[in-house]
Amino acid sequence: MNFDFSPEQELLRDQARSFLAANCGAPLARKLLDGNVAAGDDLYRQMAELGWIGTGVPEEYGGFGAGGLELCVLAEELGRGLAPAPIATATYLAIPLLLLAGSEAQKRKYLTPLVGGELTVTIAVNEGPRNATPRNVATMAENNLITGVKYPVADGARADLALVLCADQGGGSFYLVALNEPGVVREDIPAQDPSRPQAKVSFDGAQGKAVGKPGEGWALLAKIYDHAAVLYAFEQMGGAHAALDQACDYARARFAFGRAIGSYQGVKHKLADMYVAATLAKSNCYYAAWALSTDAAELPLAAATARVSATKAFDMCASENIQIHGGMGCTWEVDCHLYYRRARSLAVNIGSNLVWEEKLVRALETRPEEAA
Amino acid sequence: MNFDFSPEQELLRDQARSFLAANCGAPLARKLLDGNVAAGDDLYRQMAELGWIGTGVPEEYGGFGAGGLELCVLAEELGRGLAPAPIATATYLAIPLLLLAGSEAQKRKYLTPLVGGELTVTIAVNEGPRNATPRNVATMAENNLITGVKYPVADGARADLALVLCADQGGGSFYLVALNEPGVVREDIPAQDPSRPQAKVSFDGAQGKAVGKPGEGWALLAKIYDHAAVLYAFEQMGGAHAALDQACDYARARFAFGRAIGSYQGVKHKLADMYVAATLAKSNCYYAAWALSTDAAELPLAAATARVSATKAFDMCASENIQIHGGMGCTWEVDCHLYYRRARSLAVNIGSNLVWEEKLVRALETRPEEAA
Amino acid sequence: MDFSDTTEEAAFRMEARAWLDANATPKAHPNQTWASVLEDKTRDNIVRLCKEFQSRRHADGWACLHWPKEYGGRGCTAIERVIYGQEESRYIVPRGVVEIGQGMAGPILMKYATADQKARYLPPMATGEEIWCQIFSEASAGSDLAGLRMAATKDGDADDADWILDGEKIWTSGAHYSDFGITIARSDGAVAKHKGLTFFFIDMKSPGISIAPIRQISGSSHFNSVRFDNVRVPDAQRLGAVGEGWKVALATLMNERVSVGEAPGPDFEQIFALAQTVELNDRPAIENQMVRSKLAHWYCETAGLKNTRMRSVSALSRGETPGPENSITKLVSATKAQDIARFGADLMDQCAVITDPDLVLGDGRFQQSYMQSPAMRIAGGTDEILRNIIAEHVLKLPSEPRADKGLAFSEIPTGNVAGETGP
Amino acid sequence: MDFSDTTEEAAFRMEARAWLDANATPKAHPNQTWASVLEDKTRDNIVRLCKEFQSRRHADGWACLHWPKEYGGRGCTAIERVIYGQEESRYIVPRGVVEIGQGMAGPILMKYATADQKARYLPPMATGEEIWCQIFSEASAGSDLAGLRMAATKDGDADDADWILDGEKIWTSGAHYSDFGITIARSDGAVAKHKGLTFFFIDMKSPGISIAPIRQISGSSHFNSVRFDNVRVPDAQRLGAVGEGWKVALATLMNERVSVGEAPGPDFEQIFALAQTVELNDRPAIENQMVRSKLAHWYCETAGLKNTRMRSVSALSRGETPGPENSITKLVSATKAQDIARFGADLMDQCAVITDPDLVLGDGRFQQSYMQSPAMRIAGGTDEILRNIIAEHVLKLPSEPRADKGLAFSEIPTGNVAGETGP
Repeated sequence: MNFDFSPEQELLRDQARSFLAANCGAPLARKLLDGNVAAGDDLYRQMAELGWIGTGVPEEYGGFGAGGLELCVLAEELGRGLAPAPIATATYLAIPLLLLAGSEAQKRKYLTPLVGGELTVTIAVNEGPRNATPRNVATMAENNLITGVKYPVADGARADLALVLCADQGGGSFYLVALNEPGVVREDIPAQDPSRPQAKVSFDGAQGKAVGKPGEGWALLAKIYDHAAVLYAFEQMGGAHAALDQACDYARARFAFGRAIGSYQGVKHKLADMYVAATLAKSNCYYAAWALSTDAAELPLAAATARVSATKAFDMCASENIQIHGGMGCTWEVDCHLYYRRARSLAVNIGSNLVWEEKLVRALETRPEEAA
Repeated sequence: MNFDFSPEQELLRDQARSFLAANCGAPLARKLLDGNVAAGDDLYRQMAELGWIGTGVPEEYGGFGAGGLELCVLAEELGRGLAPAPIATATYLAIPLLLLAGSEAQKRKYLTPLVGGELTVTIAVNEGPRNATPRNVATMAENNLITGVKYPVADGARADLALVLCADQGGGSFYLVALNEPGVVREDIPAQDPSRPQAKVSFDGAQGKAVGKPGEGWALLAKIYDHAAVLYAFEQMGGAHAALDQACDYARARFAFGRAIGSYQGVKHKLADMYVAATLAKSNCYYAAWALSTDAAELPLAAATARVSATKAFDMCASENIQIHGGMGCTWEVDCHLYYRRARSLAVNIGSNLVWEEKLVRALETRPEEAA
Repeated sequence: MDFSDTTEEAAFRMEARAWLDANATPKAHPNQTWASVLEDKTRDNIVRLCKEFQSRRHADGWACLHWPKEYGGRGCTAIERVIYGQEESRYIVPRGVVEIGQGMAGPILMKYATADQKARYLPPMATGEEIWCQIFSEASAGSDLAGLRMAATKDGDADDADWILDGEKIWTSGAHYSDFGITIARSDGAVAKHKGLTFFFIDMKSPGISIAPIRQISGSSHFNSVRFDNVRVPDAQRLGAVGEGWKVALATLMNERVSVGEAPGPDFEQIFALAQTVELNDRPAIENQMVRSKLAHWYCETAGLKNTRMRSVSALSRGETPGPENSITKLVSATKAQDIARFGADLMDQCAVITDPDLVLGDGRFQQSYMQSPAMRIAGGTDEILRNIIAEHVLKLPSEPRADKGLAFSEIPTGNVAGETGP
Repeated sequence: MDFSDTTEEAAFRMEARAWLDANATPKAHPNQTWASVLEDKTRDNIVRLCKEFQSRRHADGWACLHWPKEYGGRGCTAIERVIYGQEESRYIVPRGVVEIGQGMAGPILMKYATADQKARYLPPMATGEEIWCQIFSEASAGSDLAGLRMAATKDGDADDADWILDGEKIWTSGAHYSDFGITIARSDGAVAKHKGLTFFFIDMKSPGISIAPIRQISGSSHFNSVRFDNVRVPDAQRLGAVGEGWKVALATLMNERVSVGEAPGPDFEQIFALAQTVELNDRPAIENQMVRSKLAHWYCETAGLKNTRMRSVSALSRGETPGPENSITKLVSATKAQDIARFGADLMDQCAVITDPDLVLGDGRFQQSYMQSPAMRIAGGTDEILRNIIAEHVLKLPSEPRADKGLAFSEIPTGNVAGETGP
């Protein structure tokens, strides 16, 4: 029984944590909040040099051929370190999609520069204020020319490439589109978490290349979302623990009425509840990491369980962290709001818990008999 | 603006509270818990003498012709006083149903002895473990002969009469059946709250008399449930406040680690939350009382709002009252469990919150435009 | 049980309505705010419009309802104030500049100032000519306000020697445009916490006062920090005796608590409307029973607060003192606002990450409320302090043993005073 | 990250499984309990069967896994205990009689008894011949166990004079059929609370001991009160020094905490099955999204606890000390059990008022759990105490100032000692 990360994986964690503490964290997030949209570019290149972008990519495409577990470790640390870069979109969603559905030629052409950080890639699914379902996607591809409007697109204003989900008769199809080519207009849109910028990307006959078979787009997306849910959950869980740590530090240091506020049960019990939520999320993340790394049949259920738990834990830890900080927590200068913004942004990326709870129960209903 | 009960109604409350404190409360409930099923009979007769059964019944049928507000005041005190008698079933449900749908002859024949306590009446709707909907009622009336099995029926083993909901082509119909006549077999069934006994009543060609027009049974039931929901809510709200009072008394008196447990925020904040829930329930009950007494168009919404709030408040106050009492609260000798049992029994009478939340939102959806 | 006014109340209501009709625009819908119709949203313009409106109010006898007539008020009863508030809530009215002075500073001056001072300061406060602010909190003294540290030192031994104030205050609304302020400082650190405080009013143009906006997590700045460097205050501007400042402050805090209303932000009606608009798994979200159950819950809370206020108004109408309704209202509504904001975002799904009012459902108000509601759970008494108040004042539970009891202020443990240096 | 045993663990698991296969019946389904298959449910029969099974266990070397071999145990590692537990949980095995002695009393005797006493008492405890109970709590000493009041008085001045015990204990399991018990009493009321306690083991047949069942709110009686009237105990039965009883007791309490598992009662699978069975508004309840959301929540908690235990086992397997998993498990699972019981009742709608297993869905277990779960939130550490433990031991938050600190026990405020006289 070894339900834990290996010593090598823990080494990767240590490396990631110190790197992010030195180069990222609140100071970098604040630069992006202050409108410096290029502030994360250097970090992204450094991450690429460290091999993070290619963690899950086979060596033949320039990657490191590590498994899902290493990605999980990184995701947790990205959450803890408030990483602002487009690494999440690339490594959780877009690169796995390319690996899963791209042609051999596409993989050879794009993966090496992506892994090296020379190109960046995002995924463009949503079309405005409805959750993304076949009914709500109208972007069309005719003779590989893409027309339609996608928003929000994470990092859409700065990425070089996007995997664009287009409608067709059947199940939708993905197209790879170069975003700095003619026929693409993009604009930044104000985001709740400006350290994770969002864009509106309009396609007007932009040149695209089909990725995957025609009509398998929605099926691919569901598969990639299950995969990404595990990584988002790790990132959320890492963020939850960071917010909890911040709250505990403050509760020990801040005094009111002659004693540390952490000695009052009103604060102490709240922190205990935050710890319990963060711990359950962590344990569910570990199980999902196992399912991801072994491509187990349990993955859809395990991913949804981790995702739902981690969303709740981060929401709770981020908001109660402010509450414990009192008035100071409501000021721009104190870092509480960075977690609070990030908690919400991660909570709705790839769909809110309204969607994931439903996926969880559907997975339970289709469990094989013996598992029940 | 006089959003409160009148001095006369407050006088009725004082009278009811002292009467119930002297003659009812935990001691009487315990007799019923110990299997003394007749323990409440005297109390019921005394309540009849005090005019409580006939509170809402016009004077021409032997009642006192008071309005819904007086019934609300009584219901709150019945909840506080843990009243075990079948007064709830009679005054919240059965007598209002007779008043609403009974023929003049039926009213003349039955109401006076009911009001006087010489006869008791219940309502028989449910047929086992499904919520009562037209699909789930199979009891038939052919030529006024009733056949079917009803359970749970509140006080069904001891009541003289029952209003029995029967299936028919259309919307069901109510029949009045004398329960001590041939063709009726009844048996007590073990109940979660033995101070509110339940029975299984089997009809095999028992003689019944139609009450109301054929096919209006379900419509009548919905109307009576809206009416009864207000009174159940008052009873629950009274119970919630009684459990809260018991918890506060204990939290002030019980010491641990050298001080009253009520001085710890873990206990204190819990009690504050209980108070808030009980207060919101009370305020919603008051509004529902106004709607009931004026037969306002708002009644369905106001009744559901009061019912949902009061169910939550009593559930919370009853269970956290035990928690605050610690180990002692888990013993038979301490009265906490009497509220805890009653909270659950009242929570599912006339349908659980799963049903009432749905009624509430449906009422909101059909609000007249200007109310929104 | 009925909702009608007494004859006197009805007459007052008619009078108020008539004045409002003549002097303000009715709202287009119940949630319409003054800010939303204001074209020039600069602070200067807001202050100007508020002063103008207050001046009209005063001219017609509708200023400072609760003040005695001698100081420019109307001498209303509590129920009359409620009725006026009910009526005014249906109109678009400039708000947010004169209230703190009239609600907090005015009553204190009436109680503690000299006759000359009252004559000098109260009338222009009533007309809106002069604006007052309240300068109480400090970074290290939030819930524990009496733990404040701004120093008040006598400049010399004379009984009426000036005071020198040194320290930093935060959470002051309107410091920039205020003419005067009320404040409290520590005049003696060697006695118990509550005993060493003294209360003053100050001229905001005094040398040594510097004001800086505090940026909140929402990005906006509704409050200021106010630094006092060697600020000289005449002893005549002391209110109450030396060392009795806490008693004076308590009175204003009571006034503040009474005035706290329901937390702003998308309310039940707005989340209900959103649920009717948005889709969830290709069906209208309103058909989802989980959504319905949440709506039922928030409706019960919303109705419960409204009906609790009606019971409170009813008690006022009988001349009784209101109960803990304001603590309940703030405790429930602040968390409700945060939960509704979060659930609204969940309903909007992936699109909830953006805040552009033109691209996101609900005009971005859910996203805005998400950033504003944390402060609602803290300002004017944290959730935890409100629970203490309910438990101790209403349920009569014993207070906690006090770690600072019997200690001189200078001996009270402070940890590293995290609030002053950042966490 | 994998779930396979090490070679040694796998070998141990096979050995355990082989023994269980030969000596016990596999469960028909995971939730099947011994009680449910027992025909004669009388206490005498239960005690007899437990003793018999323990005797077989002992004969084959599977008794007292954590005890050293010299006292009749097996000397297992922590991970081996877990593996045995995992295997045993798949079989129907008599339980509930020998565990308290072997888990609590045995280790105490090993540490504090004389060699002769160990030789006399430990072997029959290991074989199940002699049953031991634990007699600690008092009505007025629950969470504050060290506040206990049972008096231990020396009968004379001799160093080895007998002790006389007087007082009343509660919450003792198995007092009726136990041969011996461990207990703790106050030998000195004039010193601080924790300093005046002394620890003993006693012969349950000593004159002056009277045992009465405590009726719980569920109606059943799983515990006893034990009255001590002038009970004489030889000084040789003292464990640890006079006044050091708290230190001795703490060791057993740690043992207790480690053994606390998930609260019994309908679990996730049972509420999931109920939702698939029952109808709500004429549709299967499982189609209702509110029901689905609740199910998702409980599944996350259930899986979270299970996976937390796996991480804990993994740590044990590496030879590390387990963390606060047991506090988390009890805190989460007790409330979950109560919530599931209540929601199950809501799903059954009006029929939930009855408890007849033949008439109500789910065999009446939801109703039963509703009455049993409140005790789960209290026994072995209340929700509140567990939150304190997590906050102070794991998160390193400061403990509360103690009102009884530095006071002699007799001076500690007790209010009216409500627990002793009823509320």
